[in-house]
Amino acid sequence: MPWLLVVPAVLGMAFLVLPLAGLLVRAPWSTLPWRLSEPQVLEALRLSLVTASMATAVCLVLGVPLAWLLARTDFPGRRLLRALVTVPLVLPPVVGGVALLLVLGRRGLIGQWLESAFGFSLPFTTAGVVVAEAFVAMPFLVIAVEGALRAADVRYEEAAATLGASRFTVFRRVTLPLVAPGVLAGAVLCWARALGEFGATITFAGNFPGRTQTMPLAVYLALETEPEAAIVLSLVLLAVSVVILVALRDRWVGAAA
Amino acid sequence: MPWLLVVPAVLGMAFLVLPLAGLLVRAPWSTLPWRLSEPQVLEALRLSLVTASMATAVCLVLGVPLAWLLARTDFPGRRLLRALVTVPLVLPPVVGGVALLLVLGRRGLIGQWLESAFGFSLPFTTAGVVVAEAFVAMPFLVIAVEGALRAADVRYEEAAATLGASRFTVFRRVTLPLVAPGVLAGAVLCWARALGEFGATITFAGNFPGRTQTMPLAVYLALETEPEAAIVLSLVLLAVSVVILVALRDRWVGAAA
Amino acid sequence: MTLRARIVVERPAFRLDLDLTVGRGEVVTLLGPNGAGKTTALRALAGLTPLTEGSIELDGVRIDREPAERRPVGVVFQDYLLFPHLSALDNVAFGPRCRGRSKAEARLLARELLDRMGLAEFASVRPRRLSGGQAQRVALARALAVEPRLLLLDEPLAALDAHTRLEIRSELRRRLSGFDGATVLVTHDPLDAMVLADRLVVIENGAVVQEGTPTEIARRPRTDYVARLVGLNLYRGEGDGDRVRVGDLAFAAEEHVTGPAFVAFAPRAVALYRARPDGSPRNLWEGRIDGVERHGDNVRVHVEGPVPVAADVTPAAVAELDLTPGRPIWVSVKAAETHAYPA
Amino acid sequence: MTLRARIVVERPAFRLDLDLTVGRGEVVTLLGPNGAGKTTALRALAGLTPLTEGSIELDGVRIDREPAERRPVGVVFQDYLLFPHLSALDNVAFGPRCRGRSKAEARLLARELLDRMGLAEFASVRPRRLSGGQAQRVALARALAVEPRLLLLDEPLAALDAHTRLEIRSELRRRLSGFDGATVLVTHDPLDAMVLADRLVVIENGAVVQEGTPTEIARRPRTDYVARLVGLNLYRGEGDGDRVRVGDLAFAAEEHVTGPAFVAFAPRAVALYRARPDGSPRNLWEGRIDGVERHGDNVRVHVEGPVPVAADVTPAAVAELDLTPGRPIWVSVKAAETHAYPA
Amino acid sequence: GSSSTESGLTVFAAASLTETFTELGKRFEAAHPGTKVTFNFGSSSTLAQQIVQGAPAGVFAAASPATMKTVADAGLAGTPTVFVQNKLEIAVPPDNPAEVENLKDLTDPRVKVALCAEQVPCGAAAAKALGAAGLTVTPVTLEQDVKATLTKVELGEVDAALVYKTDVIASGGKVTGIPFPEADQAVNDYPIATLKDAPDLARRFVELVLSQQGRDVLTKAGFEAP
Ligand SMILES: Nc1ncnc2c1ncn2[C@@H]1O[C@H](COP(=O)(O)OP(=O)(O)OP(=O)(O)O)[C@@H](O)[C@H]1O
Ligand SMILES: Nc1ncnc2c1ncn2[C@@H]1O[C@H](COP(=O)(O)OP(=O)(O)OP(=O)(O)O)[C@@H](O)[C@H]1O
Ligand SMILES: [Mg+2]
Ligand SMILES: [Mg+2]
Repeated sequence: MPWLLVVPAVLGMAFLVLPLAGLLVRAPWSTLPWRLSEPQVLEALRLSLVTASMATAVCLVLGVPLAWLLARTDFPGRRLLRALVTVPLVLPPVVGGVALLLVLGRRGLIGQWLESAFGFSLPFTTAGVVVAEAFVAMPFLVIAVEGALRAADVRYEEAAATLGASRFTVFRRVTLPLVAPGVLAGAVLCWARALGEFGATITFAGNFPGRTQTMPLAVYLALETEPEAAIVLSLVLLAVSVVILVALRDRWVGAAA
Repeated sequence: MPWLLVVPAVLGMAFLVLPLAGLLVRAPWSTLPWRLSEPQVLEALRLSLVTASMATAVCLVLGVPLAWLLARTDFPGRRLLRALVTVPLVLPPVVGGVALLLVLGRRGLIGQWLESAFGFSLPFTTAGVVVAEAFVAMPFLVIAVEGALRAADVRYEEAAATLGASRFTVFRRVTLPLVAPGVLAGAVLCWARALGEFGATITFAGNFPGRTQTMPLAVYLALETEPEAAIVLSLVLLAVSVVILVALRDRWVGAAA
Repeated sequence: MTLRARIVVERPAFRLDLDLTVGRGEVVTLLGPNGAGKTTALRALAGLTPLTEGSIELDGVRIDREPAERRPVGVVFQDYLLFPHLSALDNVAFGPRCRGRSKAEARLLARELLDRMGLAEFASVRPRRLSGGQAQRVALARALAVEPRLLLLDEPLAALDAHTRLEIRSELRRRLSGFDGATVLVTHDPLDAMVLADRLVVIENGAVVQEGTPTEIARRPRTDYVARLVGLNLYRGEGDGDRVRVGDLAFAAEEHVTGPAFVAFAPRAVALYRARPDGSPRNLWEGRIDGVERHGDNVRVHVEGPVPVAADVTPAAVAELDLTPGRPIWVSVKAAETHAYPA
Repeated sequence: MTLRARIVVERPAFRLDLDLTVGRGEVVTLLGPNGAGKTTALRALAGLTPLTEGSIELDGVRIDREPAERRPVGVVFQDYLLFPHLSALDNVAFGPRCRGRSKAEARLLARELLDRMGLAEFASVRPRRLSGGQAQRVALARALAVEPRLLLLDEPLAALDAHTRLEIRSELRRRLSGFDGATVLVTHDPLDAMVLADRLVVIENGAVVQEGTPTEIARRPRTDYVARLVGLNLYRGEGDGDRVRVGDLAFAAEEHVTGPAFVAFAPRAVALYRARPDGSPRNLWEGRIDGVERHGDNVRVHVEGPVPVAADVTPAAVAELDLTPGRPIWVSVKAAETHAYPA
Repeated sequence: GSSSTESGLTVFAAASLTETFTELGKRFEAAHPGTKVTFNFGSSSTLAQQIVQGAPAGVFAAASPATMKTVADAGLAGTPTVFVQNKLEIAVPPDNPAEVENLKDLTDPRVKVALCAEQVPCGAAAAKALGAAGLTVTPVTLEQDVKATLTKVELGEVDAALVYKTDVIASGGKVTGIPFPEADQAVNDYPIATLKDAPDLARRFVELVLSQQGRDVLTKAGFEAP
């Protein structure tokens, strides 16, 4: 056994998992059944899963082509754009939410126009939650997919071109199936991040039970009133996500990238 | 041009970059020089860069071996552990901070013992900031490096073994140089996430200028009183990180697996 | 004339400049050492590498401005590059689908082609589960399915084991003779080249160094690379009608050449003697044995001397002559088996 | 006896079961079709694939329980697997370093080895910038640097072009003759096998089907795979002393065999006639031409009939006999060039 | 303004009002059958941002006059009324390890103290109280909100903190509150206002908050009448 590797690895694992153990020890388990029967908790859990999945879908639709653009084409300023993709990572989420309000809010650059043209406004709606989560989670998807695209064998794409496939057909019928594991890995990261998203969501979409109150927001409010309830709620969220991720099995990191 | 790809890609880019534009438009530029000359701002910026870099170092030391363990060995429960690695992604950061306090705080499982044995306590110290940031950012590194390891050609490692290299030597002299681009990509993600980290930091390490007040904390507090100052501070943080990322050039996603 | 191309591709430290014409139904083989520019030439024809200069005309129409997907070419890549996520049938149907056929039509066509290749029963199999030979045929079917007017094959046999290779080579020969477009084939293997090609074009360092039918080239190599490829000893000298002088030596040959000339002869045309043999002194010199190796049923002996030479002798002769490295030896070459031709 | 191994590796749908002994200084070549288990055998010897059963003894010491890094083996992989991030020198020095030499010692040793391989000037070059042949030599130097007692080579020439291949093959031959450990070599190429090996071991489907010196095997193949490899026609029949009956045919041969027997002869021992030839009717039958292809200077004709047979004829004969596919033809085989041996 | 229909009212309220306003909301709904009160709890500054950016709110209850002023300055709020005040207490862990008894004990360098940052209301109040007492405290942390400060005490990370009385009560015994006289000079006002274009329901909700019934609910949670 290479102890010089195993020891730090176990330390690293402990570092990530022990705090979870701390939560488990501290959680008031006896209240769990009662909490889980609270409609508001189930509602928040459902909303979290739905919005995180929809945000992941949005990220896939916009982020995969973006990753393709960054990986497969060359244009001036590509390097800068690629660095800008990481912006939502560095931006404190609350500021991200403010930025979204500035652009998509009712008085925002685009929101204003959306409102007057379609009478449609994003903030404080479930769609707003999806937008906020997508904004924060998309960099993960883009960066993972771009990596997979760069690692993929472009010769299959060339082969498809010689068979008469347009660039879009090449993308849809060859590139995408080949980088599927990388896309899946990116989608998992993206989904997990969206599921845990708090700051941008509460700022951009507010905190309305049943409409925009996701689990992390419920956790925040619970922290205000009963901190231990907050721990139970977090653990519920964690358990659900770990079950879903384990169910997705080895595939998702499997042949990724 | 494959419009079906370019259009969503441009939309995706706009989605990520426009909010930034919103911030830029809204920022009170005239106050920038004055803000930048405030010692507290520079102090927070310096602290952010230092702690994010140290957190990245910690993540590299613990996370790369952990990624190796997950990618190159097989043991019961590996799949569960791999899913648990994503826990800090899903956990709302504030709860993450609470979890860290429960384990490493003055009365925490391990913190108690640290305090009594070494008179040393992590919360409210710069080291505590590093710990909080590392906790939140490590999953990115682990997942990126694990992906790179799985994509790497194990035959080089076999070749090294036939030359008499122990598993650790193989790791150090063959595996690591070969997956360097993947490690670099992971480190960038990790660093960016640590730089933007807010909830876990303030919960675990508190907020004291010069000691634990990083830029996101300064931004958050500025939001309470002068939102526009908060925007300027965020932009400063963003600008610094983009400059650093662009300086690292194409390499970091380059050959990354 | 079907294909008429001038291909110029410039890269840092490399320039490919090639004139290539291929007739209808003709198979032209590009041969050359590693890095000569063969793959580059094929890629330029297919539209995967842009031309720096020149033009490509197919049946009188310029296609060099077209993107790859609009050129009427079919490409069989060195390692086939069958799409791993599609069945053999869908691989073959891919091209017709892209060129506008309906799904049903494309599959029908693909099924017919696979049938003709004797692969009907593998239609639903993924490439990973095909043997090398089967994969090669699927790749060929895939390239033919788009009804190309120009077929490009990049080392189509390189990935096969010796045994499969024999089979696939004759299979390919059969298929190509039924194809009425132009074919350009790249290979490293002299045997492949000889068997498959109507005409060989030898490239070295981005430029054509020799062109001709396989027999012509096998008999009259003009560069060391070609000579080694076809297994001949080749020297460059000065013909004076009767003989060709190479340094201090003079070779008598079948042909009479004046001026700069090549002489070439096979290793089996070389005889070795421990002592200076009697008789006519033509094509005779003394050398020193450099190395000995088995070569099929015979033994190949490398001899240093005024010119280096390879000789094939029987194992019996090795024992009899005690051919160990370092030993001096007399070398004679039969004039009747020596060819001379202008350089 | 240096290596004495019984290698059993079981996999779903595949079982390798192999006895292998290799003497000091001996070169044994493993030959066999794709998927026969050659690579698996080498990997088992190197400790990269665990044995299901059996044992490996080197100089009387069992090594099958040792991990790869503790076995005194040197491996040259098919595509060399030189570490891309290290210079040629550091690649060679890697092994000695791992086995405890100081950095200076390891580099000195590596430099010496590179010198001996004629690569002194490439010491500081990264593998990507080496030609195939240079890379092959560096890989060999790297394997030899750990002073192995068992040298394992997996298709060491497969990645080379024909021209480089010739050179490297004789180079390798020279190196191996200077190595006094045991060598096991895997190849697909019959020529490589013949040139490099002292003894051939042919594997099919995980089991040894034939073993012997190259000449023996080239003359008396025992399976279709081997026959095709060495380019012979091979049939299995029943000897009755004088002849060997194969179906309705009876082959007269040089040797007299009774009981189950093989007959083998080269394509050039086959003569073709448009009409039934006069004279002795032995080894004569009528068939139908299946295909014709160029084969070196000659033409190879495939004939269907009671048994399928390949014949080599001159191009002149092709024209004269009008050898087009489908045409009936008489086949005769010279008894003097037909070998018979017990099956 | 689709959210403030005849039967619906949206109330934006500071997170510290979560429990009391939820309770008042239920009473309001009971008193006005068919109406639905929706709450958006968050930090006062976030809420103010949202309102300035056009959020469809009917009532805004803030934890500080400053945040209310941002909204009023934008011309979006009616005249604010202070409906409760919140007073500081010293919060210590139940075992009170540092034996803190009054405000002065917090100046002892051996006592680890958490305060709110001055940018947030509880921090401003703490600074005012300490100023009034003429004391200088060096805290180990300046928390972003009062709950975070309280958490530090609950987990024993600090020996004492200045938090609101309401928070001490809400902690349900996990911290002990120590009142101190200087707190009277640093009360924090909670203003409430109806917002521009709000339905009549908004006015009636504000009335409920200001009524005796509202006051009872609020004082039970530890708030003080203004
Ligand atoms: N993508 C590339 N960028 C720059 N130079 C290249 C590239 N691909 C090939 N080259 C160079 O161009 C020259 C011709 O390469 P090419 O692949 O056409 O050779 P080839 O004749 O096909 O050789 P081989 O027999 O090894 O396949 C070589 O010097 C090579 O190093
Ligand atoms: N990693 C593996 N897992 C399962 N089966 C394998 C694996 N590698 C090889 N095999 C199977 O084991 C058998 C022997 O494979 P092996 O690689 O030893 O063949 P080989 O003789 O080296 O063939 P080739 O000439 O193609 O290199 C084949 O049936 C192959 O499909
Ligand atoms: Mg090539
Ligand atoms: Mg193999």
